[in-house]
Amino acid sequence: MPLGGIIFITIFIAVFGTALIFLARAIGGMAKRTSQAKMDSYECGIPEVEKKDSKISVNFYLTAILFILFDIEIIYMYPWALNFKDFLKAGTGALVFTSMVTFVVLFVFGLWWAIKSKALEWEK
Amino acid sequence: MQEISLFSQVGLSHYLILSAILFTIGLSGVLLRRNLIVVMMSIELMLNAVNISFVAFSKYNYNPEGQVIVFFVLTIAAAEAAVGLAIIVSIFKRFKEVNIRFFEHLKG
Amino acid sequence: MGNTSLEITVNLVKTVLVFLMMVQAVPILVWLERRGSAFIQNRFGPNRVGPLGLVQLLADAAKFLNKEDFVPDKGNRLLFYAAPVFALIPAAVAYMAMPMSTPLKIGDSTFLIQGYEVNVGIVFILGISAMAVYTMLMAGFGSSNKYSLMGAMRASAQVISYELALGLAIVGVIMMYGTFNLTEMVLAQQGAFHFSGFGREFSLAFLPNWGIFYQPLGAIIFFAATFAESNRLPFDLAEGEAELVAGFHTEYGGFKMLMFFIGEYGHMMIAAGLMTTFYFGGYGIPGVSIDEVYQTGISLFGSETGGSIFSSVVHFLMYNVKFAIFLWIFIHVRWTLPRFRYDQLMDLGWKTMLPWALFNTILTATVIFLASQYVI
Amino acid sequence: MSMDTMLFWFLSLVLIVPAVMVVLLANPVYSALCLVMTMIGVAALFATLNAYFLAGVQLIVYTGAVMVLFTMVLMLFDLKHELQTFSRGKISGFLKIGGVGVLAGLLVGVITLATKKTTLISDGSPLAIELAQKAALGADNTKVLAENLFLKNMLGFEILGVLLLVIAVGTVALSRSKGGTHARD
Amino acid sequence: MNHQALIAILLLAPFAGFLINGFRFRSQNYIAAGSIATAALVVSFACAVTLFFELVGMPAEERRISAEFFNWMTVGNFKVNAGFVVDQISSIMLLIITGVGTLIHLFSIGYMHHDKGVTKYFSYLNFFVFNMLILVLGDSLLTMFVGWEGVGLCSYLLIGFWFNDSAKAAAGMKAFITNRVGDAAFLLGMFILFMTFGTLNFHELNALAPTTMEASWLGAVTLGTLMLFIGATGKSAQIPLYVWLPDAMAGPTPVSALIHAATMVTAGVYMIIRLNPMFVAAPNTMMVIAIIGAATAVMAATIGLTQNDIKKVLAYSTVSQLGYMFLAVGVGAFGAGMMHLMTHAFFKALMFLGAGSVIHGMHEEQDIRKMGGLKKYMKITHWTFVMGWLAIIGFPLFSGFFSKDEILWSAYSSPRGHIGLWIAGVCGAMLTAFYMTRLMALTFWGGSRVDKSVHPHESSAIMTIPLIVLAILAAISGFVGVPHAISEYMGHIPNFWEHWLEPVIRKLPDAELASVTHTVSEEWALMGTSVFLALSSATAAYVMYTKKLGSADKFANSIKPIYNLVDNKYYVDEIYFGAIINPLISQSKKLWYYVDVNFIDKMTYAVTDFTQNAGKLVKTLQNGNMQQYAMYISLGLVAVLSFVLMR
Repeated sequence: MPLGGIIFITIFIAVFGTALIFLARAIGGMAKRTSQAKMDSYECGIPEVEKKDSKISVNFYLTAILFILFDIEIIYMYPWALNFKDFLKAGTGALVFTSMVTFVVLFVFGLWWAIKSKALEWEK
Repeated sequence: MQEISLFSQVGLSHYLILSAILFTIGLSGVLLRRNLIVVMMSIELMLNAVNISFVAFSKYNYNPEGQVIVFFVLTIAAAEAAVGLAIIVSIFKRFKEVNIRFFEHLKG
Repeated sequence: MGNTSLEITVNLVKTVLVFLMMVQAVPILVWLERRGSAFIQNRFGPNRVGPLGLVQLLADAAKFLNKEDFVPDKGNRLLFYAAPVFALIPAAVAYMAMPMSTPLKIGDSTFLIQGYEVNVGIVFILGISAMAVYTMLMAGFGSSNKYSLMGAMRASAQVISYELALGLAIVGVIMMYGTFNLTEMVLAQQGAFHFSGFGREFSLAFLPNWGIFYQPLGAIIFFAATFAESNRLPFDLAEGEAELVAGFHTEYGGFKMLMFFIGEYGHMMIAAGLMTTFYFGGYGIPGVSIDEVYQTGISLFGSETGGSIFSSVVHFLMYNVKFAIFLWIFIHVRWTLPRFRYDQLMDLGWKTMLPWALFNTILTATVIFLASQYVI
Repeated sequence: MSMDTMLFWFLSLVLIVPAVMVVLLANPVYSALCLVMTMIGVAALFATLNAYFLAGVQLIVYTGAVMVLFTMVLMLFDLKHELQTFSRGKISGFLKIGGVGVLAGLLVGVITLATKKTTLISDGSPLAIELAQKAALGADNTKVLAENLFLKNMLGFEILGVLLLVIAVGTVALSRSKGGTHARD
Repeated sequence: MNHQALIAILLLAPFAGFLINGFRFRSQNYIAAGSIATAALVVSFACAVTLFFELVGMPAEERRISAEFFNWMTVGNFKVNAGFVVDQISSIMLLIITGVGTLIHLFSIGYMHHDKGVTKYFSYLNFFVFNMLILVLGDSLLTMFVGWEGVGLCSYLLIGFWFNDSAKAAAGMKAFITNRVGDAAFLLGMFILFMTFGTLNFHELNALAPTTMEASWLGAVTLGTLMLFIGATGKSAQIPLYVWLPDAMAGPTPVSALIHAATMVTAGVYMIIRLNPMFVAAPNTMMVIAIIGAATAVMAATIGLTQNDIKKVLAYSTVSQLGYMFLAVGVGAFGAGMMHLMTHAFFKALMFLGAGSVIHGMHEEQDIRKMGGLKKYMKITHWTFVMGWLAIIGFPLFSGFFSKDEILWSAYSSPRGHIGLWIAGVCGAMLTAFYMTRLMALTFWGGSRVDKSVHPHESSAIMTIPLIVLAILAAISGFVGVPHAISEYMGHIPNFWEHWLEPVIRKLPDAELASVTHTVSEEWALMGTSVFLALSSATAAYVMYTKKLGSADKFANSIKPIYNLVDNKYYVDEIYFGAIINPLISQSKKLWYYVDVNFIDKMTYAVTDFTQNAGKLVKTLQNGNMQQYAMYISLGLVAVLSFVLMR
């Protein structure tokens, strides 16, 4: 595995990127006129009144958690998929297939439960 | 084990020492840090250190078993992180600050 | 990485060349996009600068260069600068792992027409493309603008949920080819459509042995998921909302903005490359096997190396044709389909794509299983 | 100094420095990103140990999912600079650091001592060769790994499936519970 | 009815009475309680009489009925059964106890009828009689000791009967403790005898008693008998341990009559007579007994002179009469001692009951200075009292005369006697006559000093009948054992008493008997002088206390210091308290303070404090700080690893 190559290219790109940025900084120069409005973070559209006790919109972290769990289940499928044909040839295919089917059934049940319990609900 | 000269050749013990160092860094993180999420991260770090030693053993022993166990450890770590963070979020929601002190409220 | 020092240097230079190629392709794509959208919307697009506006790209680059370097005061500077640089890395590193053409044999050393050859191809690419999420988070957090943070969150949530569907689609591909290595997949797709199952051989001469015919559903899911991965239009909700303005790169101007574009287009190119490799036979010419081309090359140029050069060039061109087709599809879709609302987008990801991908995996598994067990 | 050793030393550096930063940095977001760096380093280390598939998995799962969760949670609650990074208590602080230091020394000592004594499969032994061939057989040792995983540790694999289901249900339930973030109100 | 059944019924009747009354002790129906108790006593009196005539029917040599009910304990080869023996001595005692007991039960029905705890009183009385019977019938020292203790308990219960009055309760306590001191000595005596002879059975002991006299003071027999004698002084109120008897008057009068006149106090004398062969074998002990007996007689009599409480006077007279009995036993005249025991039982019980009826009549007034001229009001009590009076001062032909004279004579004539003893005896007799006449004069004859509110009246029939019976007994009981000197002139009435006791009493060794010869004329001379002296002091007292009341006080003032000394009972109580009791209490207080409070408590507190502090220390470990827990884990790990490395 060309680990050396990968590391080389990552370092190269990092250097290349920072060089570009400094180049742009050099040419463009630092922001000369800095007014409060300019420095402030850019906003547009109706200034929304911040809802006081806005429920910390944590659908994100729930999605992330579910993502982790399902991602691992997918990762388990990779080696299975890889050797599926070999297992079939080697004769143990049936056993492996059934075990994977149960695994997928659990996966589906987990997914169904998540969907049903409206964990993935996003406010409109 | 053939005599390993420390620098020229990378033997099993190199990897084990590396994993040991990582483990202790993780442990110190768990012990010292106040912020719970960082504690969780240090636990992840410790688990990764363990993974390294597993894989190192599996390579030098030509035994795939090591890698399978890494699979399992990985899953457990992910599960632990998921649940841990769910708890931490609920703590944060209630106390507005994620700090290990708040777990004392769970004291018996 | 090759064993002699010469090969190593050549390989390293090759990786840099591929990176530069990718970076150069982005302005072309931008031009293509602007012209394409103009053509779709029945307007001209950039045509002032140079013939057909081709020089427009350089002009843009120059403009971006001399933009002033601006950092919002409250944001933390390190993350703000790191985000654009980190945007490039995953796209480039993943792109290099894709085989673009047959290996070039000169003298005793062979050179691969791709950045480097990773034996666990797909998994590597998936892993690296998973890094893309961090650029968004870093940018969102760095610019400390509440809305850009929201934009980053939404974008990353979207990327994550579609990564699931992507992964599952790939499982089908792996099951079919029985290997992670992309080159082997491409070789497996040579020749006419044939496969053995249920005790008999099936073959159709006029169809090339491409993956699309084995995994049609998988291909569709994969293609849709890649749109979401690269935040392309139907799914580019991160910037779409009124108050989110430009999503996580709201605060960015100048060259840093350009880098984000490079990153985004890089992901698009990866998606296109993967589509061709998985489902459209990679650099293989339909109906013509690689050896035939090699032989014609030898006959044309007389020498072995000449033959291999010819075959790698021809295959490279073939690969680029497919590659361009898909890129055009990306652009075409962008300017035709309306944007999803965020909850529709997430529901699509979780409640439709994922189940269908699962179904596809199970379907292929059962078909292969039955094929090997029963004789009809 | 062959390619591998140089690589190992470079990677160990890439591993340890961010790891230390994770513990020391005040801003948890930075420490999270340093941890990502460490994870990538670990993946690279797996690659040097010929566990390519595992490297990929590490990248996808750890870096791609777990750390994203961490970062997302951190950013969501925009936990910026910490008032007090380390837990209070002078004596217990020293005690902790001392304990960890001694532990590190001991571990390293034990390892160096142990590796001298244990006899791994010596490279020359027939078993090693046979295994090596088998390992070299597949594109990489994933095939061997897969066989082992699915045939020998079938039960473990199923249990993990159940575990993941349980965790999914649990976390959803936790967040939707009365105090949870998603209360059913 | 075979003998065992008789003895069983004899014993169990009072016990049954005790149980029945005991269970219904709250009821105030004095008739029912009284009748149950008296019935029980009558039953056992009947058995006693039948047993007595059984014995009379038996040939002289084996006059002995014994019954063994169950094996009480076997310790190694030492076996003790609950065995009971009725022979010459115990039968007499049986008759006295049950006879006088029945009369006293009758009397107390009348006396106690207004008391709330009347049933309880009768159950205690029955229980007392039951214990006395065990004491008397016991065939071994151990069984006797059971009775001995039971009797002590009952005396405590009865003395302190009105326990809500702290003085009376204290008196009960005092009686019990002094008895216990005596009992301790009694136990030591039993141990010594058991050590030397290996048995405690009276029959075997008497058989094993050495015929040779034991000269040394520290011989086994002497020491054993001496210890037993000290036990006897405790129970029968002699010099060192008599202090409890005057205070025992705190109990109801019939109790004093039964316990402190007739039965319990005679237990000591009975014990010595029971073991007379053993005592004969120890001349030194007998000499001690004689001296203490004489001393007690004289000392008690002197205190009797100054007492103003009617029952106190009678109490001190009892102590002195007991002194006479011990004097008799001390000089070897066991028969005379026994005889005096019987006669004393009759006339002293009579006088106590008389006093009881006087007090009853005078509505609880006991101070004789507030009485006087009761002759007119209480005719029967007066005349029965006179009978008792004549008996006690030894008026010729009355029972007192015969028994007291026999004692005086044997004090003089017996080889172990001594002229000094006789002189002491005579002085005692004179003093007895004087204070008894004083008592008679102050209460019955002379001017009436009764204050207006009190109207003395004669007691009811149920109280006067026992008085009459006792009066008759007091008068004629003397003729049972007429001394030889007198019997010649009275138609040779045989001395039944001597004849009856003869097989059981061991004569003094012939050598000693031979050494002393006395003539009848000597006896008559001594008898004459003693009678004359007694009668003259009686008339003197009569004159002082009826005609010239003031003269007594004038005489008392003249010998002020002596009078005060005697009046305060020689300060004996104060001496005891000062010498023994108070130092004992103060020592125990000091001991308590230094050892218990400071030392032992401190130790226990130290232990509890230690555990508490240890607990606090450990508590700090559990303060909920998770990182600290993690730290402990890592430290544990370090310890394990270093251990592994070290090995």
